[in-house]
Amino acid sequence: MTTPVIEMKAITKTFPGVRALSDVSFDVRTGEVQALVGENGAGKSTLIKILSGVYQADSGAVLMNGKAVHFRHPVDSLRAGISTIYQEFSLLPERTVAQNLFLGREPRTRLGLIDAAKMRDETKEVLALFAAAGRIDPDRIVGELDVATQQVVEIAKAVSTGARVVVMDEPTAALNEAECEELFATVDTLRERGVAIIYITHRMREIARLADRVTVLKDGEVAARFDEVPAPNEIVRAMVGRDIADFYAPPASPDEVGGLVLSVRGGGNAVLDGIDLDVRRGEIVGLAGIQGAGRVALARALFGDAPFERGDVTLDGDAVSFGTPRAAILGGIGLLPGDRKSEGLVLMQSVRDNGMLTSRAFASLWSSDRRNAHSDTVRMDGLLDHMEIRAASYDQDIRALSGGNQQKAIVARWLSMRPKLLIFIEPTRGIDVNSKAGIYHLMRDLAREGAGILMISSDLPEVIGAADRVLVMQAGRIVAEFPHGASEQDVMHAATAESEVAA
Amino acid sequence: MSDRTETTHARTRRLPQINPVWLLLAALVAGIILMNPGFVEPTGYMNFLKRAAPLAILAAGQVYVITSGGFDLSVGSLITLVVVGSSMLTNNDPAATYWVIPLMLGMGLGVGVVNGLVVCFLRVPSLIATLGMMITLNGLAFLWSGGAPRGYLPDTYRFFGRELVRDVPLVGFIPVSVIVLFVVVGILAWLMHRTNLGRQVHAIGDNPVAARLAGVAVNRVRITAFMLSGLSAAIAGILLGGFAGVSTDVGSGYELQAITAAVLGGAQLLGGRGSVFAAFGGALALTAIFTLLNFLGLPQPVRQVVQGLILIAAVALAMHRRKQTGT
Amino acid sequence: MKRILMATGAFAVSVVPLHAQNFDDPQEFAKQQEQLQAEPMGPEGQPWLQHIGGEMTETADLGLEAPATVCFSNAGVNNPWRVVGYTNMMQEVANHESIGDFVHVDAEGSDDKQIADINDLLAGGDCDVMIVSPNTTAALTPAVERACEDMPVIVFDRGVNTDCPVTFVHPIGGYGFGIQGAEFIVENVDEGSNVLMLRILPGVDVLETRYSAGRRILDEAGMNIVGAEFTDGDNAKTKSIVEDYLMRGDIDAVWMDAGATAVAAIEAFEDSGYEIPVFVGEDQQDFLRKWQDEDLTAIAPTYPTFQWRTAVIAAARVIEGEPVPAPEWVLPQPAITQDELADYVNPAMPPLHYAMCGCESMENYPDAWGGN
Amino acid sequence: MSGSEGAPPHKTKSGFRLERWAPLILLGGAFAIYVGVVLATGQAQYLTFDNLIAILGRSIALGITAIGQTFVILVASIDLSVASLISATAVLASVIMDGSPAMILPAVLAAVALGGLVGLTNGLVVTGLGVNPLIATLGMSLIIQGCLSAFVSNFAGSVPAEFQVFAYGRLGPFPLALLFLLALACLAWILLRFTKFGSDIYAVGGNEEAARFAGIKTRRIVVLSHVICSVCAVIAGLYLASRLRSGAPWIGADGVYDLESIAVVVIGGTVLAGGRGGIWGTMAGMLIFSLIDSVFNVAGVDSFAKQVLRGIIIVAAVAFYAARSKRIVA
Repeated sequence: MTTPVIEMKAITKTFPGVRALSDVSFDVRTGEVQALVGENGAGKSTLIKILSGVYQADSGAVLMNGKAVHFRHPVDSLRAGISTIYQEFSLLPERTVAQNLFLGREPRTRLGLIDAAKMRDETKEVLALFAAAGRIDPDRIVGELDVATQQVVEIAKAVSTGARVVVMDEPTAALNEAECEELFATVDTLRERGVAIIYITHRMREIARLADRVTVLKDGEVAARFDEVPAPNEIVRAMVGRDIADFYAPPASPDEVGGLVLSVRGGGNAVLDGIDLDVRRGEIVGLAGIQGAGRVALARALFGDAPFERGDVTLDGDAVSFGTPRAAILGGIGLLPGDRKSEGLVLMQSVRDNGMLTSRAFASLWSSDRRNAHSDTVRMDGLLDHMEIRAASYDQDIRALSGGNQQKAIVARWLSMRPKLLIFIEPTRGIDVNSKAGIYHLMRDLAREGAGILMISSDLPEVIGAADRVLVMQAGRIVAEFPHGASEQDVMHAATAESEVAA
Repeated sequence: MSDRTETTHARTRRLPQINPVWLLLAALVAGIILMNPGFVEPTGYMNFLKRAAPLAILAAGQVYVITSGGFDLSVGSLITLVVVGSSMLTNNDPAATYWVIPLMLGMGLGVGVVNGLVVCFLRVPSLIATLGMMITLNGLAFLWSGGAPRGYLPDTYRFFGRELVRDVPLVGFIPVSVIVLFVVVGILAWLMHRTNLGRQVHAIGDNPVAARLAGVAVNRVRITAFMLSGLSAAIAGILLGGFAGVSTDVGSGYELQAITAAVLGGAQLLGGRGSVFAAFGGALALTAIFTLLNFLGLPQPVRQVVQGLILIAAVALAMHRRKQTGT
Repeated sequence: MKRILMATGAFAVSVVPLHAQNFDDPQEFAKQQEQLQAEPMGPEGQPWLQHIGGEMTETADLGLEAPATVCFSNAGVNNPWRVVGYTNMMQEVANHESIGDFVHVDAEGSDDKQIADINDLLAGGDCDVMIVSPNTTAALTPAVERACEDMPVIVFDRGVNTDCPVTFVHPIGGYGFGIQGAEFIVENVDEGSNVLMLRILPGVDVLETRYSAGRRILDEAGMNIVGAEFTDGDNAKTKSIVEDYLMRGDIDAVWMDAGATAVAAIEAFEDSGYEIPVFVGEDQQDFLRKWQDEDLTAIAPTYPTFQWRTAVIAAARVIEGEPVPAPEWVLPQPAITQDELADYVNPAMPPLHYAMCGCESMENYPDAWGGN
Repeated sequence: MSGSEGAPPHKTKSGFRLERWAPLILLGGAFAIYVGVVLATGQAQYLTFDNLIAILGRSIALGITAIGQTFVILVASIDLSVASLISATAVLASVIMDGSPAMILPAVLAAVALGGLVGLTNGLVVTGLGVNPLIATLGMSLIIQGCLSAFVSNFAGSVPAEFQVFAYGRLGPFPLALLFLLALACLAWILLRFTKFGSDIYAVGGNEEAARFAGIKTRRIVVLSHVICSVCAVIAGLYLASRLRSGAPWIGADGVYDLESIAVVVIGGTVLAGGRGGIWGTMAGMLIFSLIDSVFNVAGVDSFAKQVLRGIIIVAAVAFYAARSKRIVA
């Protein structure tokens, strides 16, 4: 093996009241993929931010090609050849692909003006590296592209800087399987070109597929280092300090599944067509599919956010047609949005207020906030206790809680409404392994208590493991159904088969 | 966020937090008393409260709109319209008061409804929507009166802004407007901090998308916030008309003062945080600043400068504190 | 930041007194004092047709033919005084057959807009005579000069820094206003009495001259001026200021540079339980009524709104080729005293109506002015 | 909801984007109304070339201010201090010139320096102290106005005839000031469209964090935008001093240049949230305002009714393209 491009030595970083990293050493070599794993809060992001110059370490050293470097600003690291792709897209939706790719380092003409022609040409060159992206017009407005293509642009942007080190922070979080494969291919290409890649992920499958070496962080320290990719169990044990035997809750036994809660026949709108869907009391139905297959659109249609324009929906035996989320909630549907921060939480309000939000929304505006028909503060506190939410006080702002605890507070919001159907969108996105198991068990408990659960996830093993039935969507239609425990390959094939033919 | 940060937050959170606006107010009042010992007499502080009443009521209403994420710039001209309209309608008839006042309150609510509808359904940002409303209402006030209001405000109407309740134990007398002030602020504070309305106003200002997906009737709550702001402006107009009689530019400048007062009270622009009591404190502090500068014999220009500096300093300080506590 | 503004400001202060309009001009003061005593020429009982000083100019050579289009660039109708005046004007226009079209553009109190308005009128090419009520003197001068090149111009209320207009219609002026009120106070209280002076705004020419004249007379008579405060013309603020002064000591007389907030000031005395002192107000109905009801010792100097009629009359004369007083048509500026009070109080009129409108005998009185 | 797969809301791939054309459509509508009113009232003389030029030149000061305001709004900030700054620079310049042609240059330099300082302070308070720009510039406005009125209460100083050329000079049939405005707009357009600085402005307004991570010194961009805005206000102040022959402490406030310039920019399609819009929209917005004024004058609309209509028009114009957006606004 060659000498490391990047070597971080004995890095320690303290925030007011928290020691985020202590004595962490880490290195990555040219032409390898180094997986960096660990629970949320283990220190991965802090380590990366030190590498990319967002934070400065309290002590320790960063060496690049053996020479000490000090990055005081993200630009410093960028100039040195380290390119970081963050979880949140950093694209400008109102600007073109080319403008985004060359953001902050636009080529210029002799007059000092931006050289638009050169920018366009170089954009085409860079995009040509990516199979799917070759057809992207450099002059397209990014906001008009779909999410997956945006992700490609995002990666292209990192590559186009000629980076020798690329950091990817959960790059597949927003991608489906097919897109993941495309991404993996891109990563392979980069590796072949001698780029060093630091790859942060929660997904064991990706580690197995991509990584050359693995470093596990736990509580701000290096818990384990593997020079070859070990069995997933070993990694998980290093991450959480124990095995997780019952990661997924057991599937529903036949007698637990009751009558129909939801039934859709011939549902459709601008994005969906011919949707036939049944969800029964006590069962968890998973929805799989590639990006844009219509899973979230289906959820939005059921929830009245972008309603069906045709077809019939019956909920608990009654024909219904919901035009707004409010109407859907009143009818007995609940929904946990996919993006907690932007769609789920009211961050500046307390944990309790977040939990009581929905029950209050259906009480009179003018009546007391402490008690309403669905809940009261005492019951809500009990519910929060029951779900073992870790908070100093339920009066504290919810923004200070971890992702898993935040998600539980949103679940509590729906529990008080006793919904007949509960839709989970990406319920475990950005949640650490321990909390994930908690969420799966919570879903199962809800189903046992009589609710129907519809779960949408881009994490294929999760859909297969947690759901009793898996429905596969493609191009706005439901194209296949699999029982619990189906093989990933089969599901994958169903999700992509036709589109491969089409392509 | 790691779980360990929670505990540190908890520690800073449990420290007794006094809203700095009360410290500011205390300092200002001390200054006033130093300059004018007569302030501790009922005439002194009651006059002060009477003077602050319209602004305090206005700020208490404005804080609803600010907390919900918007602005209401139309309140100043709404005040003018209420005073001018009252003079046109009462037309010197003392008996008219009994239907004119409810009508004016209704008009305040109506203006709030229109503001809310424009923001919610035409999707015009409230800064522009209420700016348009401000210009329109000002024009309406002139159009209605032809530029010179036609009637006097009868004493029955002016009762709320001008009269005193005498022979009150302890303080001697209480201006009616001060009673109105406490009742209105009390009700608005209760609505904001003890009812579903207040919680949902906070929620839609904090994250309207999440609130909508959680079932909050975002439009209804937002329109209600604008209605309360309009209502408070109508009440402020009735008090101002009562206090000082008819004129055609009573309300000008009040919209920015109301926003200033709310911000001094720690309300967060663009929504999510706001307290009616603190806005009330902000209004008192602002009035106290003016009073103090008057006693110091400082001219109007200096008052402007001081108001500007305090405004910036208050928000800068709040930002600094927020950064420190990480909340 | 602040220091630099202060520095530039200080620089401004050091320069301004040399060049700004002089608001305390002893010559102008004496001239207006004299004009107050002068016997005006013209028909008795119709002050809007009268003039002080006898110079006239011929207009026959301007060669206009009736009916002609008169264009009026108005600074604005943004206060009750201008509203009453504008009503006077529109009613007066109806009296003149020689005036065909009457085009009115309103600058809403902005110099920039008024300049643009005048340019629009000139570009439109419709006007035969132009009447201008300038928003400010200095700013409108170039625009008026341009208008003069195309047609006869009549300016009223505020003047312009050029003698190109046919005539400039205005009452005696600010010094006169200040003199009348202050002399009344001097006659009615003892030397050394406490006088409170209430002013609207700093910097407005007509108001500054009123103040300097009033101040001069009160100082010379040995009055103790307890304060001179700006009220912004705001009733609530006026009332608060007076209340604050009452907490500090007695007030024997109140002088005001404009009467808009006089009633609020009087109410401050009433509400605080004090006798109402000697008062200088203006000719607005609410003040006159209060004066009559409470039997005050008061006077109401005026800045008569009938000058708006005179401007139209001057335009008509220009069209008809008749001589007009020029270069200035100085109108009388009567003050309303106790003796004449009953003639001017009219409960049928709106509270903010200016009584010295010279409009009582006009056709649509009182309806057009908002009276019952 | 974005979720893992936001339903594709952009079915119309790179097709007709209304918000791009809205200002032009509005402008066309305003012009059509103007022509309609002129013809309906039988005053065809208002359709001459001279008159159209007069309309173009009606709101030059507003146009110059709005160009500056466009920059700050594009970076998701706002500037309420322009009106006071206009007054302050008009007074400052006129006092320094004081009728002497030799002092024109020092006066202009002093005014620009003052503007630079105000813009710098605004920018630093917004970026450094984290004060909401609305509050920061409102406070600044009060401070400037207070300092100004503490020293000057009327027209002060005077502008030499040579400087009046700025407002009154003509080049052939065109007023010099109009050509200047056009040149300024072109300059701003080039700056926004073809330079790195312009690209950075859109980046900062569109996604501040992304811009920062791309190595853009975001604070510097915001501060610079504020400086540009203030300098534009200074130019508007100089123009007004030239036009009014002197400066007075109320000319900015009387023209309501703060709120009107914001309204012009927003009507021109620049979004208050930043990152989208441009100079030509703003110019269209300015023309719409001029046309509205002219329509009112030609139609002889009562000045009170004018206000009512103007308020409604501002809201309606913004609603014209905001109404179809799905975003929740507050």
